[in-house]
Amino acid sequence: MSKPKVAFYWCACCGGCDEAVLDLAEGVLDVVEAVDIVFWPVALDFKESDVEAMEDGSIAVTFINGSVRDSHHREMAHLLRRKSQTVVAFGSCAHMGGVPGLANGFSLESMLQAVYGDTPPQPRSRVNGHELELPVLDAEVSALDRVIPVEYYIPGCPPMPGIIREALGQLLSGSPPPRGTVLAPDKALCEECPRRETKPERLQVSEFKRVPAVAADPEKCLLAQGLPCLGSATRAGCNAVCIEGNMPCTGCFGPTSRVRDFGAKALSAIASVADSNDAQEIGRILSEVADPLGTFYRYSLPASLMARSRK
Amino acid sequence: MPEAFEPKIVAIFCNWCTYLAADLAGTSRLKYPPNIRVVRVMCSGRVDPQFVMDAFANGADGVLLGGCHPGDCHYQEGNYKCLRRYELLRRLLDQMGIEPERFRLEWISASEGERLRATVDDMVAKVRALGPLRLPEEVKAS
Amino acid sequence: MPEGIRIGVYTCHCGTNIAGIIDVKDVAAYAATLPNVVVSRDYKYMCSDPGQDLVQQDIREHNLNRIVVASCSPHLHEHTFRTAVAAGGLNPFWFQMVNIREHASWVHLDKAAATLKARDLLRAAVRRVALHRELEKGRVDIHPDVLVVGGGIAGIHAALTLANAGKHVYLVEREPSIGGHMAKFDKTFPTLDCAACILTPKMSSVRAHKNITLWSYSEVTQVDGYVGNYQVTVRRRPRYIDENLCSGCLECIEACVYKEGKFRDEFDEGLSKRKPIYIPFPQAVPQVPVVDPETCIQFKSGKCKQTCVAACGERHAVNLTMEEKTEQIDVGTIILSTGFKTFDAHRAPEYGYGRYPNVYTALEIERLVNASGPTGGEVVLRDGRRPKSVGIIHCVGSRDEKTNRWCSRVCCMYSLKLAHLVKEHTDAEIFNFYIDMRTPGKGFEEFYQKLREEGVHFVRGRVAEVTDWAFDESEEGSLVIRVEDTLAGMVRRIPVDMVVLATGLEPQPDAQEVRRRFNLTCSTEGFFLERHPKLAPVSTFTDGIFLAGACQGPKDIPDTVAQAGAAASEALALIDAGYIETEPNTAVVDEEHCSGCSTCVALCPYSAIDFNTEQRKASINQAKCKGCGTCVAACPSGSIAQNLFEDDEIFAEIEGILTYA
Amino acid sequence: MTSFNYFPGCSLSGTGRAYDESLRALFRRLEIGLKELEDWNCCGATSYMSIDERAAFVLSGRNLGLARQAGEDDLMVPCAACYLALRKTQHYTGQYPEIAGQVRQSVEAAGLPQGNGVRVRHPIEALYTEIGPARIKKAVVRKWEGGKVACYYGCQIVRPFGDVDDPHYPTRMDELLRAAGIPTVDFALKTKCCGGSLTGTTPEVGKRLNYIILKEALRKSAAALATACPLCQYNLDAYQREMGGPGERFDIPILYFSQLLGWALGAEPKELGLKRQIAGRKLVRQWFQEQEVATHA
Repeated sequence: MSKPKVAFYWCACCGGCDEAVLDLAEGVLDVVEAVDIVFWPVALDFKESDVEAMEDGSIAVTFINGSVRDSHHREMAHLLRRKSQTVVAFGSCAHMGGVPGLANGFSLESMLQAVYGDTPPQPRSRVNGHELELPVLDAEVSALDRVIPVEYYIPGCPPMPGIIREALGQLLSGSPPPRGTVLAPDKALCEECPRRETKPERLQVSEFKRVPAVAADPEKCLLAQGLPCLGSATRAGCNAVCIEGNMPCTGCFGPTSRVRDFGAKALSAIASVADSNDAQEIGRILSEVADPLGTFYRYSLPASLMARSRK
Repeated sequence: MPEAFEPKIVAIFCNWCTYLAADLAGTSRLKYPPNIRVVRVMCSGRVDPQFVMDAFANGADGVLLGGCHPGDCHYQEGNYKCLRRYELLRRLLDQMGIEPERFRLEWISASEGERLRATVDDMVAKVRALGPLRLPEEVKAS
Repeated sequence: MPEGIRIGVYTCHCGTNIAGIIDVKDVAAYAATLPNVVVSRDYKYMCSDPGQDLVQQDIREHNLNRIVVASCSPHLHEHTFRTAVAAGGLNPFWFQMVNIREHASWVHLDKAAATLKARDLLRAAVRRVALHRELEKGRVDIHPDVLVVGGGIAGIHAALTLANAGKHVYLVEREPSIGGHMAKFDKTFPTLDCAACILTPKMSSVRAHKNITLWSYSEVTQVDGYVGNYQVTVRRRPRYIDENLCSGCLECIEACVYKEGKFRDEFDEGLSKRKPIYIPFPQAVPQVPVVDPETCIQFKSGKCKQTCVAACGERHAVNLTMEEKTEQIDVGTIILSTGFKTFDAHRAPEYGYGRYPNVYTALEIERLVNASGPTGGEVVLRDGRRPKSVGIIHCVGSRDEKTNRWCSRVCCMYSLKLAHLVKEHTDAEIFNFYIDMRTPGKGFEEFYQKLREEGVHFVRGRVAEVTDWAFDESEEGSLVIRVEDTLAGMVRRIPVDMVVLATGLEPQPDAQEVRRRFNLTCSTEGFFLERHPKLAPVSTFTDGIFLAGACQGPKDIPDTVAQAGAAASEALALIDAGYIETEPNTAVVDEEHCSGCSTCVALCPYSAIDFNTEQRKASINQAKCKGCGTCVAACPSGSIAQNLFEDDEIFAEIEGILTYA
Repeated sequence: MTSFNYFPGCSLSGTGRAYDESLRALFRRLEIGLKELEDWNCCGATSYMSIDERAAFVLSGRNLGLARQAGEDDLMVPCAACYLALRKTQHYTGQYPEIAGQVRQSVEAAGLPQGNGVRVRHPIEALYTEIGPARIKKAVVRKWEGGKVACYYGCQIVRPFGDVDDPHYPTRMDELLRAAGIPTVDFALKTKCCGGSLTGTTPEVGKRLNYIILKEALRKSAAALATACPLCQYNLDAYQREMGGPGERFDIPILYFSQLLGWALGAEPKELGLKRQIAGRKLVRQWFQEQEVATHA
């Protein structure tokens, strides 16, 4: 019996998700043992034409990381979709748009202007006698499932080895989870937070602080210390690695299945604990929560209800 | 535009104050523009920012939240919880390019039918002047 | 979307109330096209029996399992329709109401736009109702004891009604005696019954009733709990006379080192003086004096001979070291009868009250004409002269853009009564200055007629000013009333000896604080707001709290008594049922998914959220939860849901509104 | 409050100069600056308001725009007619979009901002609410030994657009003067008509109205009247010799409240424009003598 065919692909990404696969360390050998990797640009020298040559639906599972930013990402997403039985959005960018998705806070024009000034990239150019064509940028960044249907999601920026291992196990088992499942526990991070015992029962914050401005107590609940930790709104499964590093959770695992818009819900959670009933005082306390869009939608703006700014 | 733009405003009113103010405006036969659609919640403290996002995402041109005056909440202090979320949410919406006129929180008590009328009048006029809140078509379609 | 949803939609005409603006046929036809809708009808009056029967019949014939009614405000008929749906065999909460009357047909003129709005609202309800779950009402037992706040005629009547029905009543009165404003009156209109003769026996009954605990000189400071189970804190100010020991002989007052009254007598509106130890009026209940620490020498300097203590002798009822007490009581229902305050005539400076000594308020005249008043019933000016002419100015602090806009309802009639009494006492020439004469009660118009026959003058016109400016010598020493006589069509100057200002009725100065304490709402002018002006006139928006008397709005004695009886019977209905059903819209924690983040715990104003520190899970005490939903909006992982207001139900409603047809 | 924008208006540089002089002296004493609005124009009262209301609104609108440009929220306007005209303009532009549009257009054409938010304040109201009788009382350095004063408010500052005091029976001028040690009488005619421009157009009516006021003041044993309006002051002052009946001859000082307050607070008599009085000069000389100014410890 032949091994199931598996592909990995990257769209608009930082490379960290591919690194994360390698982070399986020796475990990656088990993967190679179990499956036949037919496409993996970061590691193996297959070409797009090789994929095109495959039969439709011949790949068992394709893991796509990165958000969809340009025409080439779209083409590849559609191509891989056609060739695959199952597509998994891998990592925060594919899952929710990720950090590149923060670009949706601005118009494409203003971004190109900021980066390139008056010399934007030319779609076509001749270099050394060759005609070159650049992919065309989309007006906005998209999460993968806004471009093609996606069966599963592996969250994280990047996904943790444990999560990946668990997910592979589930996918390759005879009884895969229902379509649309995010392959991580459906509870919030507080559940597995090492500092959970230090969280006060009546959680109220009278002063929010910014991370660089304080030396956080490495034992106590960060939110109780006034750092806007989003762990209460964020899906568990990361083993609270940021908290272990004394940094607040920024929400890369996204929301639980019961929440539609991560940023809005996280905002509600943080705003609710502002300890005042006075309009001015509430304004003052919350004014220390800088850049609400960047704070609450750091990984999820393209997957949010509004998906992008009107600007 | 072929027709004059008529904004759609989603209002989320608390059961005990602002919803009743709207009832009072009705029984007093006050007149205000028909652009507003009221969703009833028991308390303005029930308003999840997701509801606001959902309304804007689905084509609302404005969202009006209504609760009891500070100190007057039927549930003691739900309106303050609403205020806390509103404070942060309006900043977020500002970053999202949504003009402040499109998202308002007003304290309107059960006896203030006239205030309700004036608020709706004012908001409809301002949002009408701003024009439609255009969002990418795929957001509407999704 | 759950499977097998079969919705019936009913659009009400409400006569022409809705159908006059909204094209109900169009709305009904539109509703029929919506997903899951099996039946859609329009009907003249959905709230009528045939309307309700229609729903029940359709449930049976079309096997419906969700009902939407588009009609009036749910505050009016949600209960009606839920009951009808239940009678049809469905869960009462498989129902959603759409308000197309108060929120649409009554507030819009554009028929097409109003119809479109009705379609949107209906679509939202159809989407929402499909998600409704089967729910059960909660049940709360009713503690049989009742608190009545305010011991005027309203509170007295309510307390007696309840006590006679065998219920235990706590009657809390702020002043040293019960009796309220009525105790100050001489006669009552239009029958001219002696106020004391009809009130005093009721006051005595209160004192004697075994089922009434009377706490005078006391105030409610805190109210916790909810219908059936209120915990009330009452502050009992020290009156420095022990009520249990005092025999009511009043010898302590006689013995006071002040031989004469020296301080403003509040009961007599300042027209007489009292001692630091006093009883407000002879028929006061309780018949126990009170010491005013503001004026008593012992309290001011500690150097009084304390003749009052000596006079009491062996009884030791006078206790100048008495301290404030706090009582905690449990009651199931509360009746508020906190009354009114009369308009402060200084706020209408054009009438010269406080500037011209012979300008009086009506309440002062009530005391003057009263046989037990400061002058023994003699109506005299401040200098002792008997007035030869008296002008009574109506609507002072009523129907006035500058002060209060409402009609105080009793002033026309009490002005007529005072006109009659003053004329009887002095034979003076009496002028009534009125804007409109309002005599819409039983025997009122006849009384007005009688006064005209008695020769009292009536001048129709709002008085511009009362002035001591004498135009010529004939006016010298008089108060001149300048008024446009709108019947004669001329401006008149009418010199009189005495001016009586018919001051209006206002909410108590602390009505806002009281309102907050009892979790009530006030109407625009500041009187307590009833639940519905017609159908629930003594109920409030807080279950188990009822209103009686002028705290709800100006009213005369018969209306007050009628309302007090109504409030008492509302309370009785609850007590005798023994329990009340509560809305099921409480919040529930999905404990399997709760991450123990504790965001919700501090947000609950009712401490209904328990946090299990062992398991780190929150849970909500269903008996304590009032269903505001604040914790639901906050729960970061979406692990709290509110029954009937679930996230998905609200999303469905919002999206239903916005989906373009 | 350390200074006010100040709009004197034309009367205060003409017949009402004593009002202007005494106000400035009074506010110097209170160490509150009065910054005269630069390039102010006619307020639009009088004939403009009667003949072409819109032109009047534009005139007032420009002044309000100047005040806004000068960067203060408040504009002090002592002349009752100016006060009324500016307030009326704000009321009408607030109420009627059409008028507002015309005023906006004209004011913008002049390169000025909108002045509708400027708070137009009468000195009596400003003194009462910003300084208050208690502080006035403390600032008194001279003891008044003149007669009792009847405070005469006139009509324009109390109604219908003003917020100086109660429209029917104002008392703030009384309270301020009493705080300064100057006794006042209860004066029933304090807001009755002074005759306004009728003294010019229909003199017999105007003078009759003046007569009634003076007569009642005397009946209340007032020795002088205190006014807050240049026209009231002028009407009551200038025609006294012509208004008495047979055998009746008035000679009552008609003062500005600011002269009385200024004097009590230590302003020099010559700063107060007292030489401009027509009636009751002897009394004025007697009352406002140079007097040793008490120094506060």
